[in-house]
Amino acid sequence: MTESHIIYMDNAATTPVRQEVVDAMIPYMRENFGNPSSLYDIAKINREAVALARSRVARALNAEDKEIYFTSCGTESDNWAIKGTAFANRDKGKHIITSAIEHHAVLYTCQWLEKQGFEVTYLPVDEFGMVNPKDVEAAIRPDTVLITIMFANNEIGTIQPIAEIGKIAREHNVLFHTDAVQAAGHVPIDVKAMNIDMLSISGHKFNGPKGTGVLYIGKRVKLDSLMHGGDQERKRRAGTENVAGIVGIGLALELSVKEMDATTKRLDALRKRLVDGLLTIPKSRLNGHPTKRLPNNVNVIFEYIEGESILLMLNRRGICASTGSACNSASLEPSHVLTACGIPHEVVHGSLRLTLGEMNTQEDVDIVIDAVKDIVQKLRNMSPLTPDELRKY
Amino acid sequence: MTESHIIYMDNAATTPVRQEVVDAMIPYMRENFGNPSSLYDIAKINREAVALARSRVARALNAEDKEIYFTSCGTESDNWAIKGTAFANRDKGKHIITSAIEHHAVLYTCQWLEKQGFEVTYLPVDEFGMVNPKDVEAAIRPDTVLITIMFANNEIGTIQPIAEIGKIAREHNVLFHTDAVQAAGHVPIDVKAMNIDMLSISGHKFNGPKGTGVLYIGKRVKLDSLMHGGDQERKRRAGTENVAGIVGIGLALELSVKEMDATTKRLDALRKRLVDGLLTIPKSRLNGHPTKRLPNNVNVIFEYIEGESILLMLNRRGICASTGSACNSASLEPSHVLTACGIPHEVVHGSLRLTLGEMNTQEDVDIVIDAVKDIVQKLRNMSPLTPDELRKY
Amino acid sequence: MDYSEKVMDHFENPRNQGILENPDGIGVEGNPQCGDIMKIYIKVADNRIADVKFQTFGCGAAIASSSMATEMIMGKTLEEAWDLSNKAVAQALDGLPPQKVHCSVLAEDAIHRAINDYRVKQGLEPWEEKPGHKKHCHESQ
Amino acid sequence: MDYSEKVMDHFENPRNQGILENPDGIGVEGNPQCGDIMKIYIKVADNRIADVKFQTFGCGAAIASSSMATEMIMGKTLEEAWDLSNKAVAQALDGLPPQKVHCSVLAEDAIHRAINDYRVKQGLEPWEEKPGHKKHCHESQ
Ligand SMILES: Cc1ncc(COP(=O)(O)O)c(C=O)c1O
Ligand SMILES: Cc1ncc(COP(=O)(O)O)c(C=O)c1O
Repeated sequence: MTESHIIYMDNAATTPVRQEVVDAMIPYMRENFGNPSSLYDIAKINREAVALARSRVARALNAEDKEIYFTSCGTESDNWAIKGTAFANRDKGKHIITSAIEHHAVLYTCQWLEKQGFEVTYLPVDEFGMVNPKDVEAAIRPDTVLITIMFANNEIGTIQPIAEIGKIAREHNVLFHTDAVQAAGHVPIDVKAMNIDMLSISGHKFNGPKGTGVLYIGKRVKLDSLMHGGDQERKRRAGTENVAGIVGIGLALELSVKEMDATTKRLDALRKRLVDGLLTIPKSRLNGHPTKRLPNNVNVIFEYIEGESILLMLNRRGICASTGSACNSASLEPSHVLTACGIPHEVVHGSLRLTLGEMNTQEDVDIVIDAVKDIVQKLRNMSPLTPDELRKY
Repeated sequence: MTESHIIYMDNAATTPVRQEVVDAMIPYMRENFGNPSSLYDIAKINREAVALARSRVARALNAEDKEIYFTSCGTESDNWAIKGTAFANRDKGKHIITSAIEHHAVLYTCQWLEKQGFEVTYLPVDEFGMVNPKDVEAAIRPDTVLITIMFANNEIGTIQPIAEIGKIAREHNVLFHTDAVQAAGHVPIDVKAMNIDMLSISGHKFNGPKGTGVLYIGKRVKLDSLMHGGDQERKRRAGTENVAGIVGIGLALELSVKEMDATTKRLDALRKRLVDGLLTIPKSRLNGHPTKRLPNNVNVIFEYIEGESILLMLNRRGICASTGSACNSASLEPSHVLTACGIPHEVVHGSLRLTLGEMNTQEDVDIVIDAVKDIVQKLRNMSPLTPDELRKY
Repeated sequence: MDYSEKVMDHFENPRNQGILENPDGIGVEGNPQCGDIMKIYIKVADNRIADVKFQTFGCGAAIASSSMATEMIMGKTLEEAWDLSNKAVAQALDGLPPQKVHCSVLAEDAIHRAINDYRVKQGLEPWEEKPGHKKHCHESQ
Repeated sequence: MDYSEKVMDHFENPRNQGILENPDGIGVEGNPQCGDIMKIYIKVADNRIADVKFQTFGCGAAIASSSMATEMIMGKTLEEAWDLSNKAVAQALDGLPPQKVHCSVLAEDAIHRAINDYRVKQGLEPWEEKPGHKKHCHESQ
């Protein structure tokens, strides 16, 4: 199947690496292959490439270079921030505050820490998937060592009131981590202004390479390593540097931030068209916040049908999308995000996530609207739950 | 500085990615970029690429496909194996056995676990850097949950009696992990015959990409995740798969194993020539085991001089090498491996490690011998420690 | 999801999909909270499945299993239809991914329900359903 | 190691390297276990450093610091030579990496030792060395 026949609308799952990023990475695979920690000249090229990438990331977040640590993915950054803070601050307390709609990289990490004797508060969200800063403040205890609330949700795109939460955390002198895997490169981030202590990023969500991540760690933060070993990354994240990957994530983030305004404008328009088109289908609704959401995220629910079936039919038409249905998850649990928003299980199964990206055009959007309309009707005709008035043959 | 003027003899630090491996990886960066967990067809290409890489690694180790887990580096594999086993078996015991000459990825992980209440025995080695299996057996306690002994040492190349240790571990029903980062692709490994339960690999040590690793986990092993989150890698190692990297490490390992006999023969001869040449320098000695060592490893000591100075002078002649001198380490500690072999601190400072690789020729070896001779003399002339009879002007 | 071509064929071109007017038996299995529900309509003549139709809310495997199962019992005696196992359905589909095997169980159970519905309506004793089935939701893997 | 060009120049072309026959003062600092030891020989005339040579066992920074320090005190009065700080040496070398700063301390201390050795040999009271120096090994970072 060639790319030209494909309409890829699953950019929240992953993105292709930009051509200029691929080009920038390749020289660091074979030609400039040295280990940045080595003393000889050929390693200097690698050391400098890593330093440049670091300052690119720092500028994108309004951080300092030495607050940027390269990791292997967003998951590692989340695990590191949360476990590292928990273990390093055991003497201070054992309580962590998070939300019910975090990515599993945060939720399962918290659950594992509970097994190690930590205590975790999972804050609820409203129907739009929004955490209430007042709830955060109310949950703070004397032994709270960490607040971790995601920047933007991967399923419904809702953007949290990060600056407000950061302010509260700072006032109460509690560390604040945010999983910005879906936000970085897509919406403006300022770790200083927002009082963020730690922030997770994953390269492949903004047209950088898979297997790359960043954890921003503010200067005041004390945390244990997750990767113990060599002296890399100021002795905080061991492991020979993935130089090509680091070059890739640095450049990709810089480019994404540079083009952010233009991209947002373009995607906002496409998204609006897509949402308007899909919501003409009866018994459909938009999930997530109507305005405070990622520019590229559309998440809709069609009652009486199941998401995996929608995806399979879209796939046959060359359209790539995603769903929160349990039937598409290895765990057979329906989306914890949609259920946390108060949507009943049976309806969650009918969710469809379309996330726009660089390759999508208005023509794509129109094709997708028509395809979804057709598929929803087909599946509703097949479903025993569909009310008669919605059946059309 | 172009590669053609460089003699790279630091292959234990890192290696260039083979051209055919680079070529195999590139299509998975932009063209076939899908997330292997996705349902649509374009993701199937990635899923199949990951599956192929997995079976290549499995075959290289005589493991089963489902015992192979991809990680982001050797360090992660070590951390995962050791912490994962420790936390998962807390009810069974809290004692770990390792050796004094492990890589820091193992040693510092063990030290961190000591802070969490675990107990660690660090076994000594003999003058050749060899662990005695009898010492392993004697150290086993009723509450021992893990033995972790490296396959081959990164500094001195000594190959440990892994099959013997594996046998002991199995007899005592203790899990056995081995850090095979320096061994994989260089010497034969058979996890079944050697009774290995877990084994760590790093891609960039055998002309695969940086930022890739493998942990082999035998079927009987129970261990916690290090990366909690998504359902990737049979729910044991979360994080979107680094498909290009996985393709790279799989192919690189397969090729290395296929060519192992020929490579070993070639490097053995070069190494012998190199050692013989260097040992004509007075007051020099070979570190590590005379015969049970990696085919590409040479580690020699020259008394009265310091390793970083040797490296700097070699560097100016385009020769890339490494040392165990404290002056070349960020921690300012001299090599714990050489000191564990009983070599006095002041002598450890004069160590030079040369590790051969695909690019090295006999001509390179002869150039290096001459360069080292010249440099050693130059530095000895400068050193206040040099006995008069060794000074030549 | 790595479905076989057979699964995809039955998913995209479902056999016997729809509603039977005046069925002799109806069986419903699954529940919408779990993401799959299957409804089987049968007509019986001479102790044989004279006609069968299904309606399914669910994933690709659920729809394909319904389609395949109905095709497999069409024309069979009730005893034969009863004996159709979920394994046979999965096999006929060239296999199902492990976490989707429960969809074939759903089909087997829905058929059992429909047959027993027919039997009860006929004043016959229902046949004994296999224990252990019935709970498909989040438990089948 | 990211050494400045100045460091590399002094490392590769060390000034004043060697032994002074019949020196007026000798100073040794460092110890081989730590990986660096510096030996400074001085000749003194009219209260000035008339000649100076060094021998160093150590890393690039240690050798370059010795070379630079000897060059900086050559011809200076003993008071001026005494006042040469490790910071001045490091600065003259266009800086040293953080973990290498102790090498310049070594040079300062070795010079102090040599001057005091001369003073004691002359029957003069030794000048008071700065406290806190002397321990370079694994403690300077
Ligand atoms: C023996 C050994 N173990 C572990 C590692 C860590 O591997 P990596 O740096 O790829 O994480 C290395 C290499 O540095 C090594 O030589
Ligand atoms: C919000 C969020 N956090 C964390 C992750 C994990 O990122 P990765 O898969 O790159 O480790 C993802 C993506 O899957 C995500 O969307």
